[in-house]
Amino acid sequence: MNTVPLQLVTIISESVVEQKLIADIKACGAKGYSVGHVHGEGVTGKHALDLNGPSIRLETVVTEKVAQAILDMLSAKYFNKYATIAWMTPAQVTRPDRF
Amino acid sequence: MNTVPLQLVTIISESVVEQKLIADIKACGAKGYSVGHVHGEGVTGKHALDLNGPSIRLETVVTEKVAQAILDMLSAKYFNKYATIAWMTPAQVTRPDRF
Amino acid sequence: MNTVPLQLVTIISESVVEQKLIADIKACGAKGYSVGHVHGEGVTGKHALDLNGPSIRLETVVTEKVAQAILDMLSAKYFNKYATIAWMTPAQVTRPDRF
Amino acid sequence: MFAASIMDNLLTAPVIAFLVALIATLFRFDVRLPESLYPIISTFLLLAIGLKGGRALAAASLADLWKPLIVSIILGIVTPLIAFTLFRFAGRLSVINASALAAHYGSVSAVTFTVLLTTLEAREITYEGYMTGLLAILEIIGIVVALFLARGATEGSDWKSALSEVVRGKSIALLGIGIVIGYVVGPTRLAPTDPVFVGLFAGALTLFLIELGVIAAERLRDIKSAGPVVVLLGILVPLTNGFLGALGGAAVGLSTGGVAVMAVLAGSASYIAAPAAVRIALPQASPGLYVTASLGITFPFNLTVGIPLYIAMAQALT
Amino acid sequence: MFAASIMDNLLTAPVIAFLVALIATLFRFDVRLPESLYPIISTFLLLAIGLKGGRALAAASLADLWKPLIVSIILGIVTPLIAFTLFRFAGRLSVINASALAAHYGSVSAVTFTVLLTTLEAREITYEGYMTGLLAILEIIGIVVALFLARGATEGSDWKSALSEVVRGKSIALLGIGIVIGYVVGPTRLAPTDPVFVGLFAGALTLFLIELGVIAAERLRDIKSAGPVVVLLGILVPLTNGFLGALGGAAVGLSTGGVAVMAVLAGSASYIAAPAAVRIALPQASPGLYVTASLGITFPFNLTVGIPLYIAMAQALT
Amino acid sequence: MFAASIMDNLLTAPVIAFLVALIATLFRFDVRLPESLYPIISTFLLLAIGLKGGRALAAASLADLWKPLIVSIILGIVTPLIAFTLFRFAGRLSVINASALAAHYGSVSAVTFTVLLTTLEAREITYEGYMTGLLAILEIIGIVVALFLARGATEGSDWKSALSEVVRGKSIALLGIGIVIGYVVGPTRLAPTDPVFVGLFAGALTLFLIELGVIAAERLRDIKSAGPVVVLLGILVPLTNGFLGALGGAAVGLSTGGVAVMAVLAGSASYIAAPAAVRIALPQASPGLYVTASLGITFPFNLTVGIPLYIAMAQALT
Ligand SMILES: Nc1ncnc2c1ncn2[C@@H]1O[C@H](COP(=O)(O)O)[C@@H](O)[C@H]1O
Ligand SMILES: Nc1ncnc2c1ncn2[C@@H]1O[C@H](COP(=O)(O)O)[C@@H](O)[C@H]1O
Ligand SMILES: Nc1ncnc2c1ncn2[C@@H]1O[C@H](COP(=O)(O)O)[C@@H](O)[C@H]1O
Ligand code: NA
Ligand code: NA
Ligand code: NA
Repeated sequence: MNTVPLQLVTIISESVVEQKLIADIKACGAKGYSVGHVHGEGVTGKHALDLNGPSIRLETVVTEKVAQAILDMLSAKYFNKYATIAWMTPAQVTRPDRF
Repeated sequence: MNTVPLQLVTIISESVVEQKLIADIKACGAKGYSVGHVHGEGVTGKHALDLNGPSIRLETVVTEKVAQAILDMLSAKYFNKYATIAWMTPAQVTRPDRF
Repeated sequence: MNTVPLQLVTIISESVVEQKLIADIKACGAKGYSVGHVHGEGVTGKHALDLNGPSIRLETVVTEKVAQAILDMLSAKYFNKYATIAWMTPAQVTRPDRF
Repeated sequence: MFAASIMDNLLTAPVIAFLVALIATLFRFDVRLPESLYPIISTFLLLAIGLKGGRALAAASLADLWKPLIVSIILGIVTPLIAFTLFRFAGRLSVINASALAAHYGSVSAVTFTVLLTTLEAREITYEGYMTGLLAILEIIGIVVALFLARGATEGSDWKSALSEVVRGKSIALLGIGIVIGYVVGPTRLAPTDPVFVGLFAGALTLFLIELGVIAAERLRDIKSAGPVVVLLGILVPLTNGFLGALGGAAVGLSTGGVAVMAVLAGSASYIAAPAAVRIALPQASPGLYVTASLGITFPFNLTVGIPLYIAMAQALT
Repeated sequence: MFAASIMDNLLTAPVIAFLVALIATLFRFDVRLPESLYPIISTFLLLAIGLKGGRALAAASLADLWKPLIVSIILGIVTPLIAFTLFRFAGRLSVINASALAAHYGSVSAVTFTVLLTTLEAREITYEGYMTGLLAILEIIGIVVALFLARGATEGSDWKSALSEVVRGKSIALLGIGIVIGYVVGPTRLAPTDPVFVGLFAGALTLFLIELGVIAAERLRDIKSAGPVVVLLGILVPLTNGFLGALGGAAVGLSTGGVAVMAVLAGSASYIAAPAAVRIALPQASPGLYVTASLGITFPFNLTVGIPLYIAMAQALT
Repeated sequence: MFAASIMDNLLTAPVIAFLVALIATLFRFDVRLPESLYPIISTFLLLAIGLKGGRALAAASLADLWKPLIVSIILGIVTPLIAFTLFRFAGRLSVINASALAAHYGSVSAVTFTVLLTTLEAREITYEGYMTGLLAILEIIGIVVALFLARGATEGSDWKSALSEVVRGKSIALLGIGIVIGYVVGPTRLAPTDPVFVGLFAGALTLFLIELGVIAAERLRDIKSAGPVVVLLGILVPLTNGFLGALGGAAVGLSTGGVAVMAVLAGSASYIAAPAAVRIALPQASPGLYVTASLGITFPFNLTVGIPLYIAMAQALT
């Protein structure tokens, strides 16, 4: 089966921004996403007190261009305000039209 | 420590197929897997009503050949029937005999 | 936005070692981590009975050097004692000073 | 007086919880329950219903039981056939989709069932306790018959394994072990667990209906695409099946409450066991169709208008 | 006698649970509750408080209600202003941070509120049942006023959307549907759900306070960096607001219990709804400051010294 | 009469739930509880047991307490030694594995303990309330002694840190704060939390045993590889320890119920605290061995045959 290279963008952020973040990555061009829950530690410390539980881990498989747009959007709107971290991993998929 | 290149295959699917999917990836040659839970959105819409909660996120580190077999199997048995998405990422491991 | 190549190390282990493992990866130089929960199967079998639930899935984005240190540490202290598995994936990040 | 009966039923905590959550969701308020609560509550409800049924079966004699049992089995065969026929020919759906819907309408909604019991108890109408035991039987038969209908249209060889997966699947298995535990332990020795499995039931049901209200609100958008015939059948099929159930119950001499229960067993549509079963056995069927019909149309209809109607039928027939 | 009253309040299960968990955590014992329990319990508490309030409002007449309601609204405007002024000028914080703190002190701590009710009931001091209904109103107004204060210092256009996000957010929405369901269903028909929403309340609160004790212990480290003025204001602000609340309650002729409740409504600081709201609307504000002040200082102060003090105020004023 | 006593014990809800879930799992029915429920229920059980014990200790006088306390401490030292000796020399296991098993048999199964109490209450045999307080003490001592046995065979320097990790670990810490909270708050002020920590106990235990039944079924496969000697010792060790416990209890003049409790404290094997402790402190030991022995063999043995036997011993000795 032929696969096509795309980018997997993984974002860890505060659960309080979940809805806002989903809207923002869609605006960047993401056609789908998956959200799980994690707890962790980074430079801003441990645990965030929130009704929805600790932190969200959102991942979205997108084209290189959309991935760049998401990283730019995160820099502008999230990195300096919310305990947020993101990384990008190369990913191969079949059915590239889906992403 | 020497590492060996393998493939990490990540599959998001409906929780109702968990047992079936595990059997199927084992049949393709996977020697291990991990399953977590996520919710998300894709072309088939949001949220699936199910007793086991929203969706499963299965990941398995396998050889290139097994990875291809899993993608083929997903194309044949899952992609057109269940809300399923999958991607493949290069992964380095120590102890290659385990995978 | 310029991105810098780093390594994403993912570790699956028994939830009973969570605190110990976090201390150990920090000692190797990790500046942050995220922990989620999974269940799975590998060569040591299925499911571990534990008050904290099945298994932990820890991921940490680190430099190549720290990644190697973590893999070495896992080999020395975890692989032969706990149901543990780990892999390393290339990851691109912005803000490399954070990792 | 029927209007009063509707109000009476409408104003119970679970029904209002469902409606308020549905409306709040439409106005974009976030009233969704924590993700981990949904499987916990549904597990709890299935076990509690099973225990209640098993305990009641332990108390019933076979002499009381055999006639209602046969009626249940007949209903379990007839109601999915009626649903299939109406959805296939009046609704012009494919065999697969009609079978999927048949599985839902042949099976039972444990929540609708429980709301009925709450209403009966509030209005002090007695019913045969062993009826809960029949729930599990009907729940399974209806699904099996429907899957059988679809057999021709699916890859034949998988049919048996799909069936066994369904029967061993979580919802039927939990209901099943609840019945067995309740039956073996019996009412007296179960008493220490009553604060959990009896005491918490109404509250847990109310929480569950908040979540169902949220899901139903999200499904409302799908109604348009489902089309007016599906909406109409989503009301017609439960009414027809409910009426048959009431007739069957009356025929074997059940009490007024018992007849109403039989009507709800026949007239309600499953949205826990059946969707999971259909997803496994008939993956080509469209969830947008069957979840919308069963949870988005039939469930609110039964909750608000159906239950008082089935009680009225029961009162007319006994 | 006041010392006895402090002991009396201190020795309730929730307060001791909070302190024991806090101390155990400082000594590095792992008493954190399972991760999935925190959202479940907070959801439960919000719904249960809402149901209690809605049910009480259903029983109250508008003639009883309108005066306390007006006092609540005035307190909802005045208390965040006082908090803002003190933190901005005595505490020398930025507009953003002072507004963030104002949102917390203008809003209400549902847990402090509930511990007070438990204490009042233990000491057989009656209070007006509809006070729980006022909780939700104050919870919202205080936050809105505080966000309004910060309006100038934030990107203006986002203000309205932030506000609507806050009001639709989980904690206010759950409280809100609880009130509506409780009001519509009414006390009698809610009875079957009492074993859950009434019976489990004190136990769930105790579990919740174990978790809050753990979080408070983790926050203690931040107190040093917050500085002594914030610690001082974390005690002074609730005392001032609580006193105003007591005065307001006495002015409209509430009972002793009712005056104490009004004092706690005004004097307590939110740490469920407000942090979420502030995080969304004022992301530049420092959580290390506002969570520490509200959960690390004011909450334990109110729990141990504040509540008996507010009761003493109420007794002096009525 | 002994057969009747076995039946009596067997037919309680928790025991039947265990057996039914075990059998259902063997027949591949999916009756596993939702993943998030297991940590919630075990947390709840530990806290509830702790509260019960602390409350009982608050009511007991030191004069009553000191003798049973000394017996508990002696049993906490002797029972792991016996287990170690038998598994090491009769079972021919390595020092590490024998120590791991000693930690399990030296510690206590809170669930077996609770099922005994349920049975005693059902048969109206009274026991000393403060015995629950001894549970926590025995739970800890047994593990410490066993880890000490393995000290030579492990990397020495880690021993102390492993020990402190174990004592601060979730299960002992939760039990501990439960005891402290229960002791400080006392029976009267704990009353509002009774619907949760007392009322829900039997039901929660039943749910927990469904999950344990599933796990035990999965472990049954390991029994073959564990070998017949381990199976035999999995029955012999609890009998020996249980008999010693009964003797000890009788020696200090406990009531019939109290002697039976002491027998179960000594004779039961831990499968919550001990596996976690052993996993940390003795990672080289084989879980396939100790979880299988303690949960797969000893637990069902105690649940079905052991408990009636210990009661019979107690009746013979008092
Ligand atoms: N581009 C994507 N990236 C990450 N997850 C996705 C993506 N698209 C879909 N998913 C996940 O896969 C599930 C099924 O997708 P779909 O079949 O497109 O409805 C969704 O509910 C998401 O959890
Ligand atoms: N190939 C694999 N891919 C992904 N996860 C794995 C794999 N093998 C093992 N695991 C995970 O690691 C845990 C321990 O594995 P093991 O030590 O092989 O028993 C399992 O329970 C799985 O959750
Ligand atoms: N290096 C890292 N690797 C993986 N996750 C991280 C890392 N650093 C931070 N995180 C996650 O991102 C969250 C916020 O990080 P921070 O903004 O640095 O406090 C933390 O709570 C972690 O869950
Ligand atoms: Na039906
Ligand atoms: Na306030
Ligand atoms: Na023991």
